[in-house]
Amino acid sequence: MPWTRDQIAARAAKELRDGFYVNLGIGIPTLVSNYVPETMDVTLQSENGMMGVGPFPLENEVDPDIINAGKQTVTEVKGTSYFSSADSFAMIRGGHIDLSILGAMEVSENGDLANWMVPGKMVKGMGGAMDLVAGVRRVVVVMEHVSKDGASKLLARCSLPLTGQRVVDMVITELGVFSVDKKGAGGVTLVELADGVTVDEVKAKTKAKLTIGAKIAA
Amino acid sequence: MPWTRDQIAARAAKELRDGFYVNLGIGIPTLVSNYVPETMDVTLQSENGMMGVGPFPLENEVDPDIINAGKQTVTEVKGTSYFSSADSFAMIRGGHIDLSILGAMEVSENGDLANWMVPGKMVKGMGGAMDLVAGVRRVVVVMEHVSKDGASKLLARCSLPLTGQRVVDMVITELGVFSVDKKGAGGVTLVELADGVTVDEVKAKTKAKLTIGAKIAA
Amino acid sequence: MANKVYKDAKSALDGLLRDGITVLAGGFGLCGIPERLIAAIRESGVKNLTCVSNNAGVDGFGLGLLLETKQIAKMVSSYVGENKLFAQQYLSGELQLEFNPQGTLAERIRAGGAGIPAFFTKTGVGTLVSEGKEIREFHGERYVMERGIVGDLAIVKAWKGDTAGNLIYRKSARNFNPMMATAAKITVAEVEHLVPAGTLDPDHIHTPGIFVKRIIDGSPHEKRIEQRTIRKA
Amino acid sequence: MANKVYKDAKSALDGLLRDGITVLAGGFGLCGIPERLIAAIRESGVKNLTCVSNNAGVDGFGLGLLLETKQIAKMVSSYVGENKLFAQQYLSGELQLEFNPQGTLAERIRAGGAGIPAFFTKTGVGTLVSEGKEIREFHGERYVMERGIVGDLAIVKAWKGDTAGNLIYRKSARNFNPMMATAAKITVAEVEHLVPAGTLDPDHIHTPGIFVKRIIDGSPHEKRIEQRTIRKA
Repeated sequence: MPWTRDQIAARAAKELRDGFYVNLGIGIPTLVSNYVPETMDVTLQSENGMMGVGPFPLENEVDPDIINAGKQTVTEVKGTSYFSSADSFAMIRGGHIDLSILGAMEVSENGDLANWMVPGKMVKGMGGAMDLVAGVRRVVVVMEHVSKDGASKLLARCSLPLTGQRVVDMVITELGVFSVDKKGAGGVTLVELADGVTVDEVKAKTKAKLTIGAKIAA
Repeated sequence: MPWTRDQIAARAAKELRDGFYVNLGIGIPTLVSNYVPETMDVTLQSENGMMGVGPFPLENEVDPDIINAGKQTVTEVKGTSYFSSADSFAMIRGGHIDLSILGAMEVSENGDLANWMVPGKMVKGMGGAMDLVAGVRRVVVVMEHVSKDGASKLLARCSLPLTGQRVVDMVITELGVFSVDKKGAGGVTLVELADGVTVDEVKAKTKAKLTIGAKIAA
Repeated sequence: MANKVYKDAKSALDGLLRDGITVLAGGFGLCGIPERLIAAIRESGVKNLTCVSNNAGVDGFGLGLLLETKQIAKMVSSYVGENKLFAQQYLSGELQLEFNPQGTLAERIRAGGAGIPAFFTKTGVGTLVSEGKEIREFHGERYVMERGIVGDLAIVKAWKGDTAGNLIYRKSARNFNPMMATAAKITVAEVEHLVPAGTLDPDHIHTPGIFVKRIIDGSPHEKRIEQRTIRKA
Repeated sequence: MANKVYKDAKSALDGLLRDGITVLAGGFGLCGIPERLIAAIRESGVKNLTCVSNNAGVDGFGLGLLLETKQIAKMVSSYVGENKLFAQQYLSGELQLEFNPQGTLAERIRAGGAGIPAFFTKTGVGTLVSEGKEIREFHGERYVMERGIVGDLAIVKAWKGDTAGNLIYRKSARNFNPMMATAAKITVAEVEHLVPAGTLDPDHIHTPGIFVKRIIDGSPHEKRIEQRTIRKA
């Protein structure tokens, strides 16, 4: 069985480390916060200008002045701080955020990412995505392996306008986990397979240069 | 009688306007704050990161965390705010300060200013002077008209390394007040004469292209 | 003595609005937006505005109010996904749009206020955003040169303000307001609580009064919530 | 759980000091300097440091302590007028010196921390400061390109800090500390009051904890006054 959205999020949570400062995108990435181990100290950043994002509020805790980058109402944690959006992106651009977990429309074998624009459709804007992929130390993409019409989203080259060039370090889909050689020409490597998924299925659904990791090949 | 240091400061204070934000240099410029009319709202900035600088403290008010750019202990006023030195110079460089009153070693007829370095002597550094003259909307220099060895400090060209090019709008010395054509080639114009000083004395002590203002010539 | 306090948004904008000016507006989504000042701009009927704002409001609130009346000719934003009217006007060619990455937008405004005409950033290199712009290598990496933004008028919203123009923002309503306040020829602020100068702690002030030329008490504010998301107890 | 709190300056610097590193030090004059961390660096005997600091302390205090022991090979500063030892070492060729205009220095550090490798400023155009640097015209005015600064270690001093590394500075002791805290591979902070995370108001925090990897309670601080200037009652 391929992984569910929650299983993908749980797997992405394994990329967290104690003491990490992390920015989570909208969608599956938001679910990752549900899988942070209790003993682990992970601080969530929201690029509008908040460090230390807590869970959604209870009905009686809702505060219109506490929102995340998805404009959702959130809460504070112990140690929360606020800052301007300029200071927030100085933090992001300056390489101070350890990890960003983002969604994607397409990822290429050299780590190019497309997640903001489909030509011909109304463009909503890139928001902070370009800044995040350019500035955060490590970028993990969580996405469905193929689009609704069955096309692979893990490609030799992105067909959509890019969010960033050579920025993705890892891709997690319902089929497994892929490391990306964003500095060289090594392509993507399947490093973990979802339970019940075959290497052949991954190969069939992947249009990027694909290596099967040593542990899986064995 | 040529003006005293206090008279120079009092004359410089006439350049203040209600609502002005002003940065005062060390020396005679500091004295200017003694001549701000009571009815006038002038806010003093200190470039280390303080807006709203008050007078020196009473003995029992001294606080080591409240100092001005001359490292002197000062006090707060109503409406004082503190900010980082980066934010302070963003304010200065961004043209938000209305007026800076500074000392000088030399000023040239096109508004070049030299006030930080004498070749061969130990250099202390420019501190914030270059930022102030480059960024503040209007720069008024207060200085003695001639050096200790009798050489004019108002020159055709500065001989000392510059603090800024074409930055001085007005010069006030013990002999009078001079406007400076910093954008063009008009040189300096004597617009006010100290009591008892003659035009001939000014001419003798000035090595810049000098025009005698209409009111004085008349 | 200089007076910065105005009785309402209309009077605070008096003499500042002209067709075709560039208006910088604080806020992120509907959080921390200058509600009263936006309403007064709508009321004024001024046209052909360029608005620099991270978002464009929603239909019926925020800058969406100025889209309804077609007072905005161009938006400089990072994300406008919440506004249907926007899409219509853009697709019909009535509205120009310049997308900036959110961090580039924030830094361009900060640079404009700080006297920095241009800076280099990695953001957007190799994407549509860097097309036609100078690319330069530093330390073996490629960066794109981006320009500072300066506006004619900035409208910002704060939580507390004093009669000297000092501002304190509340929580994530700070967002774009501090930079916007520095980057226009004149800045007008609306606050929820207007207090006498000297009553705010000098260490708590986010925007020093030098940046704020006019200020109003805009309370009560609607502070509409865009995505009310709650959890069960 | 990650722990940032160290028991003293020596342990907080453990493993961070190597000959030849670049140290960014907060403070303006003797105001807001990291007294304990400077003393511990002296104690460590580390040599050949490049120090980026607006000033160089005075004889016998602040960075003057590291000049006495000749641990500093190069200073990047805007003003060093208060230090006689500095003059001696500089004139004898033992000490290198790079002067930056104060605002350029502040902005270079801010840029370093913000991922901006270079920016343009009017400051210093047409002076010694701009020699050998790129000059470019924007809007009819000339600007000089200045580079961001990144250090190996930043040492900063704050008034209050919490166990998450959040910092609040007090009055004009803020000065260069906030930028320095952002611009090094690792930042160590000393504070006068160390409190549990969650006890500082999130709107009052000047430096978010992400920038501070190690923190100590350095109290009591001497907080020496350089120019004690008073008026009569």
